[in-house]
Amino acid sequence: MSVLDVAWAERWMHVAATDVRAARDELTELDRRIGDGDHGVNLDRGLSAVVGRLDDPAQPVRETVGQVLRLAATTMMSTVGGAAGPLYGTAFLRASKVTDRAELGPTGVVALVEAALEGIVARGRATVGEKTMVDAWQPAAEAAERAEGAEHVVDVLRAAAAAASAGSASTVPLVATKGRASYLAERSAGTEDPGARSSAIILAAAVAAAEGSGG
Amino acid sequence: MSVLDVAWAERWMHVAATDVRAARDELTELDRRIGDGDHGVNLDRGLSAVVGRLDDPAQPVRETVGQVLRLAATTMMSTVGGAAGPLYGTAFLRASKVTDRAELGPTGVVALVEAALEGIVARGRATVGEKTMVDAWQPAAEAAERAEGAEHVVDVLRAAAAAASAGSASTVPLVATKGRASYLAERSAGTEDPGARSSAIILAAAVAAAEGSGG
Amino acid sequence: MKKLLDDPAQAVDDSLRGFALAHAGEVEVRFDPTFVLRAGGTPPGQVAVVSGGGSGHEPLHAGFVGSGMLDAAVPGAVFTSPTPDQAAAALQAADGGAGVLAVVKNYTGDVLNFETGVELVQADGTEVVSVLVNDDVAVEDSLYTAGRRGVAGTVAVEKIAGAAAARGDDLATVAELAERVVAGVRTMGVALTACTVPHVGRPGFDLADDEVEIGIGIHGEPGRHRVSASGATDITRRLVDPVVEDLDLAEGERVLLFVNGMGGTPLSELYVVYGRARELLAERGVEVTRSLVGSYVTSLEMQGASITVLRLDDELTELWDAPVRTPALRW
Amino acid sequence: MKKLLDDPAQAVDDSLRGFALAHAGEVEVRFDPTFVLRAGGTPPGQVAVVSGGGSGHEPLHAGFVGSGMLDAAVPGAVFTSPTPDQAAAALQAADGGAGVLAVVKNYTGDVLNFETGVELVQADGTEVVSVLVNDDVAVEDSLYTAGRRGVAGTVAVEKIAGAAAARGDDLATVAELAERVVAGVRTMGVALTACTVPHVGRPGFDLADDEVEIGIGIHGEPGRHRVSASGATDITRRLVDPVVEDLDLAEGERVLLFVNGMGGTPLSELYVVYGRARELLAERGVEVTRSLVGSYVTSLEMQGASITVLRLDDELTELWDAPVRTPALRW
Ligand SMILES: Nc1ncnc2c1ncn2[C@@H]1O[C@H](COP(=O)(O)OP(=O)(O)O)[C@@H](O)[C@H]1O
Ligand SMILES: Nc1ncnc2c1ncn2[C@@H]1O[C@H](COP(=O)(O)OP(=O)(O)O)[C@@H](O)[C@H]1O
Ligand SMILES: [Mg+2]
Ligand SMILES: [Mg+2]
Ligand SMILES: [Mg+2]
Ligand SMILES: [Mg+2]
Repeated sequence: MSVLDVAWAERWMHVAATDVRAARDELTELDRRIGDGDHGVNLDRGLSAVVGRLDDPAQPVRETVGQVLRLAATTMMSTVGGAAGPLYGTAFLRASKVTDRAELGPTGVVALVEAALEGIVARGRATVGEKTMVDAWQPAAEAAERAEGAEHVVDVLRAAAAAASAGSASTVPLVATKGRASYLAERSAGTEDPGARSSAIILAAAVAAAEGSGG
Repeated sequence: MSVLDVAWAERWMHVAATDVRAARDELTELDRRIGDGDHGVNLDRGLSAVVGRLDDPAQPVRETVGQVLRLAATTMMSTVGGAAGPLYGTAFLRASKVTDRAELGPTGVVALVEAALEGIVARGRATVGEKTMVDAWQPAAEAAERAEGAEHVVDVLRAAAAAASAGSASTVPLVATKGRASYLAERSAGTEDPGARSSAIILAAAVAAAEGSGG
Repeated sequence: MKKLLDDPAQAVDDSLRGFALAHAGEVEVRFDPTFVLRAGGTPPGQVAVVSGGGSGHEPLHAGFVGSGMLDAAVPGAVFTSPTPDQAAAALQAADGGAGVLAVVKNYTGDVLNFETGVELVQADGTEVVSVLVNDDVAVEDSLYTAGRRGVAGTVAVEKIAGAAAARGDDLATVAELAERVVAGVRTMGVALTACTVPHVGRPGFDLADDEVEIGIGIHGEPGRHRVSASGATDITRRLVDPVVEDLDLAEGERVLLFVNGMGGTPLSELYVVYGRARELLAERGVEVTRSLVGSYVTSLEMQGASITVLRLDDELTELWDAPVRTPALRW
Repeated sequence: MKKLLDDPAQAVDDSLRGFALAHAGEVEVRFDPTFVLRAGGTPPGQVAVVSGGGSGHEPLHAGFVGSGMLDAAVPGAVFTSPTPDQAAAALQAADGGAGVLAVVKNYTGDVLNFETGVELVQADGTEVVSVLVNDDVAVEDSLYTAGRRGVAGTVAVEKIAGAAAARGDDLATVAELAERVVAGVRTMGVALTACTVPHVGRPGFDLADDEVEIGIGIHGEPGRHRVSASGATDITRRLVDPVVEDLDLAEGERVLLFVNGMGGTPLSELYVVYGRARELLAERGVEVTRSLVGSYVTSLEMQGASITVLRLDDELTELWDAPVRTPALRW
């Protein structure tokens, strides 16, 4: 299958919520070491709320991928809080604007990831190497572009997720210069950035959601 | 030697100060268990102050045992605080009134211990068995009376001190009904009363001070 | 033990010196012997209200010295009653010619030292009436204890007595009002952790990670029983029930509800407890018409709280509402 | 972890409900989205002052809502910035027709969420000016950080902006005064223990029994360096020196000295630190003309303190002295 549909987008959010819940303590610990320890809880609360709304029969049925992502964006914006709330909120909002279609092919997926990255940069004004979620999303966007010609759309997602994961791992030795971890200066080195890590988890969830559909 | 003189009284206070300092942590621990943990520190502070004044050349020279005990009484009254401050203060004040002589024989020692007991009871209104310092002073006074005919005055003190020590030990199983330990009700059983213990230490110091003089 | 102190033996004096500098307009601190006096002294002809006790309960009592509450406070060493000479000096200095009300928390040490101090100044002709505060329902008032302890309810006694004095009541009336507060105020406390007296250097009692101490006093002394740690709803009920029962509150009665922090408990938790207590009182038809929430009678850094309920009538309400300007309480 | 809470996820709401009941005359709490409004709202035609941030710093900010200080406060989850829709709702509700000053502590989360919230209400025609508070000298203000954090100095910004608004200044003037406070206020803090976020359940950092953390923030995040635990004199110097140097205070200047408790430190210790800080400032010829001592910007039950110094002029002094009636600050 070479397109991702609305059902995929909804599955993505479900898998992301499940995986973030499972990684909650890991994210908490990362943020406890170089931040204030709330990243896991904040994101868990936000994604649970997204799933809650997706499952709510009172909500209008989503007809495009963009509608799913817009619902995720506004829900996260109003439930996550902290730095990650507006960052993820803006990322999904921008992504929703370029995905207002019932199905996405490889090009659509590339646009989605690029738009998310742009949203994060527009809000947070960070660049690669500052030990933030940009260190996951920028390599993800680049890898997606490189994979744009892939036969299966899931391969584009796979490339993006793998790059995000590697990008997140690359934050370990970095000294943070943006966000709360920057207050620790040198002491921030040695710990993976929690926002980069959660970004990698969310992109991996997109792959799992696509694989689940055989996509 | 069958009399105790002013030098003995001053030595008594010195030895008492030294011994209470040595027992400070033990008294603290007893009071920590069934009170508020300050008895050792309070008494140490008070007896150090007594010694400080005795050693102060600006203070008038003491010519009677009673003058030494009056100085101890007023100093403890103004430096010990807590329940023990007024209790010891009153005990020594009463004792000073019956010892306004340069030397004490056996009868004088009996009067001293009895007056101290009366002072404690007058202030604190406790009776034997309530797990207070009365449980040390009352047997001490009774033993002193029984030993009044002894050849050596120090034997009267020895009898009082031994009885005080036994009396203090007898408080272990008691349930307190006076003072701070009474708030613990049954939980106060199993710990020696700190005030009874410090009383036994102070009476033992009187013996040591007399033995030091060959008395 | 980590504390923001230098020499533990000097901690009370060091703290009082800082306190005096920070509140120079309201208080004056005297040493040798140590006590805290309202700046400018008691207005002539006004009854003075004086209290005191061991330190470690700040802002009690020194923080309540000022206009409309205490005229002097007598701080002892940490958790140790002050001495008679301190009490005497404060009583004498505070006397504005109309006599002094001594507010004494019912602890053997406080009682004996104040008693002796009062004897000293009475011999010099100062008129003193003492009132014993004994609001702690954790202590069963029987033949088998030193009587109920004085705890957070002391704030209400001091506030209302101070207001009565400020409006010009004579000593007998001020004392009668203070006794009315004592008769109508009850408190029950809980500790989540123990506290460490500076010169002792280790916690006053040992409490497991899953235990709380119900019926705690305010001197680091253990309480009456331990229960396994539970939520705010359960703990609040264990505090409110005995207080309400001891006061025998009837439906329709009006009360002051005071949730007091023991020092180390965040204000946010006190408001959770306050909210639960309101629900429990509402269930019984008791109307909360006045409130106080904060850490006013503490046990150093102990974590925990107490709940105080004072039965109000029109006069006590008016006196509670009267202006007060002290370092720790003002309206 | 033992806390006087029920469900940690509900703790902020539970606390706010109790807070609303306890201070019904001064504040009103709204839910969905959550914010705290001054009872009766901002007087028409008066500039509104609004602030907010993560919970766990009580009494900041909700405790400062009332007359003469904040018109609304926006509490987030514990140590988590509130969301844009909360901020927007509070800004809109507080607007009395003369515009709103948003006082934002300089944390990425607060900045991004308020920024988004402000965009939302500006689109609806509400006039908002934001001021960023960044008084924490522990963070070197360089290219390599998110900028200095906003900590205890926020109290001074809110008090003075609120007083300016209350005397009728327009939005530009209120904002200019707030910026003047920001320019002249600096803070440095120390932690003796870490604190535990309810839903995390374990301390935010690990600190040995003989260590203190200098340059601590107010979110349970670790500070800049650790030193072995020493006395109040040494620690106070480590806080006062960088503050005074950063402010470049000259002999003869007048300041407000604010010693703030982190939540779990007894008031008595804060006065010890205050006294030491006075000595250090006196040595430099700096005159302390206004003081504040207490736990106003906390980190749950963390033990520790911060020292804030604000350069005063006649106008700032007058605005600091102006009447304030809020749950946590009143004179
Ligand atoms: N300016 C920024 N740009 C991009 N990402 C950022 C920025 N600041 C912080 N972040 C991300 O946010 C994460 C922290 O999120 P979270 O814990 O929710 O917020 P807070 O720091 O407010 O507690 C960091 O790990 C980092 O990845
Ligand atoms: N009413 C009383 N009569 C006699 N002794 C008493 C009485 N109350 C208390 N005590 C004694 O005082 C001791 C405690 O002294 P201390 O620790 O100095 O006082 P506090 O209880 O005020 O801290 C008790 O161990 C007991 O021996
Ligand atoms: Mg965080
Ligand atoms: Mg004791
Ligand atoms: Mg004591
Ligand atoms: Mg946070």
